[in-house]
Amino acid sequence: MIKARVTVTLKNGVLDPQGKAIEGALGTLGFGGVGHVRQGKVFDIELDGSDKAKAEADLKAMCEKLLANTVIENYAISLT
Amino acid sequence: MIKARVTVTLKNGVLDPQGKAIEGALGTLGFGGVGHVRQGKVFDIELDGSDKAKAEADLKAMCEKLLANTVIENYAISLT
Amino acid sequence: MTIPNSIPITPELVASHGLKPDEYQRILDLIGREPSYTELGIFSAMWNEHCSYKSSKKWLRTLPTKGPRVLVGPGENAGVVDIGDGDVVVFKMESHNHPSYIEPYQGAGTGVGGILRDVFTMGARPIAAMNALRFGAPDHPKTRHLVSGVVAGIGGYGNAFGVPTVGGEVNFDERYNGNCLVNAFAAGLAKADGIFLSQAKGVGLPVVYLGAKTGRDGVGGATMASAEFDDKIEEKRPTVQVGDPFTEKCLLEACLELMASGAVIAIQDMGAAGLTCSAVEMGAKGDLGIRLELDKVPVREERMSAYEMMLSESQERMLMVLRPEKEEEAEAIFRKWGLDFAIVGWTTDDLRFRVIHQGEEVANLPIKELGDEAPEYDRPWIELPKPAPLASTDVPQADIADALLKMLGSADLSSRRWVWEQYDTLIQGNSLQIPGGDAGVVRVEGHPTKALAFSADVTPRYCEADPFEGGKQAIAECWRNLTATGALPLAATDNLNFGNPERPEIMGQLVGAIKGIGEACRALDFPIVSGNVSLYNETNGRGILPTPAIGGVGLIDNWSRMARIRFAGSGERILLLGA
Amino acid sequence: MIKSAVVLLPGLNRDRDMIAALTKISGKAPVTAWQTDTDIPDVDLIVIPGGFSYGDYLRCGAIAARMPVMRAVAEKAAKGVTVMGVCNGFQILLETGLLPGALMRNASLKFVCREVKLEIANANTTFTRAYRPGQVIRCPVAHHDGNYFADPETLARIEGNGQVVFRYAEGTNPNGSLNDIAGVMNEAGNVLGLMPHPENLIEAAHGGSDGRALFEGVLGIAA
Ligand SMILES: Nc1ncnc2c1ncn2[C@@H]1O[C@H](COP(=O)(O)OP(=O)(O)O)[C@@H](O)[C@H]1O
Repeated sequence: MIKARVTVTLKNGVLDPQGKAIEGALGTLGFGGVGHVRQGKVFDIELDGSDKAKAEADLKAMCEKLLANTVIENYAISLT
Repeated sequence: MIKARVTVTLKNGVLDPQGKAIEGALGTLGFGGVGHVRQGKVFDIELDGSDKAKAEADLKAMCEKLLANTVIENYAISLT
Repeated sequence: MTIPNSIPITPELVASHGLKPDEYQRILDLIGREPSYTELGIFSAMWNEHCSYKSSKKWLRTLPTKGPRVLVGPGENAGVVDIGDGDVVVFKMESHNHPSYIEPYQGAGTGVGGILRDVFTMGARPIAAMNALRFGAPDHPKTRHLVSGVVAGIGGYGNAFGVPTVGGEVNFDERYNGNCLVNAFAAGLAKADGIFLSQAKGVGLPVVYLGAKTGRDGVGGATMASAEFDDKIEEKRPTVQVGDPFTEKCLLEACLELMASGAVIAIQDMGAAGLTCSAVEMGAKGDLGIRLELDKVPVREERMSAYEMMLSESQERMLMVLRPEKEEEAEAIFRKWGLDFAIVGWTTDDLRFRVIHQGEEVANLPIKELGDEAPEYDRPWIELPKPAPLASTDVPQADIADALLKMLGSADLSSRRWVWEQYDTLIQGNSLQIPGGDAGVVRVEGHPTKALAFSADVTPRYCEADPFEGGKQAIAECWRNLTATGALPLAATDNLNFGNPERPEIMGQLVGAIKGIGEACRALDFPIVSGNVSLYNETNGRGILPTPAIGGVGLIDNWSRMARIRFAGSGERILLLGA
Repeated sequence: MIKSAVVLLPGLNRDRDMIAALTKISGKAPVTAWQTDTDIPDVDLIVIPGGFSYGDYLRCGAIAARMPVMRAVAEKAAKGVTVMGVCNGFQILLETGLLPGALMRNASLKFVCREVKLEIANANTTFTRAYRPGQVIRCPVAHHDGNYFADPETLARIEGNGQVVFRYAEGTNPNGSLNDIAGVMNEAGNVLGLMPHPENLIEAAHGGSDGRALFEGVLGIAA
């Protein structure tokens, strides 16, 4: 079995209301010196088999088709 | 400036409706051999200063106080 | 600066701004020199179809827009209609078709956000929303993705903002395969003496920017083409606007508080081409000039150029002219709601629209002419021959029970519950009839018996067969749906979705539909008080079905006697009325 | 006569519904407390209404739970004041730690607004005393994250203690909640959270008044 982590983040310049709200909340809680916060998603995925190249290709296809909204998001794949 | 990535994932045994739905959707899309999928969050955070030890301590406090719900979530911190 | 103002103006650049050579010549004649890059952007924003209505204006003027109850007709952010007892209903419908096709969740959500802003900019608290949706064939590979994204996006925005969605439409046809339609309607309630307009009054008054920060959201294709001027833009920036309903809800509360404080002289929301259109409109309507200082605009991204700031479509922003003595009070209200507040300019007496950025005057244009001198076209149009009526032998013979089942199971007639259960239909506690009936009904808060009915209707295939009759039918259907609850129809808004008006047969559809709408409205005393036109809805040279969606509002004097779609009990007589 | 307070936070949007319900049923408008308030006036009942506080960004109710006013609510709760959170208010109380468990995304992943059936799982509480044990009432829901979850030990404990106050009945569970849980209270019995919206079913205009008895119970008005 192959374990993978897919990280999906917002592209630069895309408004991130969540990140902004968290920035504000951290400030309210007294954490100083916090600059930009951007929020993204991770997916931990288990895949049958042991062919890493195939797994990477499959994961890429999964990102393009479902996991990431490539209009506004970037994705990164890492096998663990 | 220090850049950090905080990853928040659901604890084992905690229900993950989003992960389950993605599992199902990947199957429908014809991706075979996909086992468990779990969804989590990442936060990319910029911090003023250059004291890494202090940054880590601060980030830990942010996770405990806000970024993670430690009843159901784990967190991991990495400075980049 | 990312994009310098000194970029040379080439014919290609002009074309990429959607300006035709004769339109560019008009600009040269108007200002007597070559425009700067920022000025070109400003003209493109003011003179595009969306802002200037250059293809439709001539025909829109023929619609009946007045009536004893109409307090404000087309031309403002939304129409205003008197419902008695000092109350008014404020409403409008607007399309967000293209953005919804590109990114359905955000596109549809920001469409809802835009129409809600139009309503509360006038001083009204939104009380009801509807959405009229058209998608491609159910089995088209993109349809499922678009339907689920659009519906989730509408719910995501409207539910968080806190307005009940009480009606709408969903249709499927392969003619929308490459071009879905998302038309959002919103209505709000205000006091007749509490209506706010965009006309600035008074020289030397502060122009105040409120709401969210400005980013590069939606800065059009033209900037994308210009991205090569900046080697630091490593990835092509998405032009998608992302909605933030939380900020909008705060903006609503802050605006209503500010209006109640007596601080607001004029207010305009920043919709498409935000700062440009809103500032020019406030000045031009008030016969005043505006001087904007862009260095004071709250920005979300670094190194934004004047061009980008003037064309940004970032959501959840407002421009106001405030009474100077109330400035501090106003700022406190906005800070309380966590919103940005900045004085970004002044009203002037020179009738110029001046934009200053980093010490440079990047634009200096005649403010009235920017709007008034926009091109207006009398585009050629032809009426297509009407299709011959079906012969009775053309009608396929089928078992009635089979046919009934097939119809009930068809995409166009099946239950819409899957859609409207994703919308909060009950919030505010005033929903008397939720989707599933003829019209949505919401009681008028603070009044013991009054309620308002809302319906959105059009049947595009009728409009395709005969635009004039189809336009009439859309009005008549909307009217009937309102009366079916016991409401007296008051007025309507129209959202005219068509293909490329430069093609005479499409222009013929637009003209025919407007004539039909006008005729039906006159016959029924049902004036059009606001609306929106969306043209160029086509892919690969094939236009969508002509889709003039109508949103109507009716008044129920006593809701305890309102009619519902369900039979009220067994053993009652059933009557069939009408032709 | 019982005095009540409603907590106001930016992004909440059923606050007006809640204030209207409390006012109509008790004949008296509640006082309000704002996000930054560090103290809440002396009242017998504090209500946290529904909505999307802080956009529900990060997690539902997470940011709200860390605001000063919620510290004040926790202090009052510790002193025995009755506290009720509806929908987002429930999510906030969970994030504050005043109630056990968590609310996850609906199993359908979709926002759902519809009427469900609720069973009064415990009628022996401040909140449900105006209902009959086992009574099934109508009530609307409107939420995206109402899927109640607790680990097995917690679940066994709250079930054993009678802390489950409302359950979705007759197969109407709209969100996948464990054990059909729609509302839970704390062990002391003075803090309740529930996902459905009783405030939207209290008068003829709402098409029914099944939600009214909840308010009558909690406001101490004999039904
Ligand atoms: N997008 C939508 N949003 C909300 N309600 C909708 C939507 N589409 C359809 N509905 C509702 O579903 C019901 C049936 O719609 P429709 O078949 O268009 O009704 P009719 O033809 O009677 O006007 C109506 O009550 C309508 O308001």
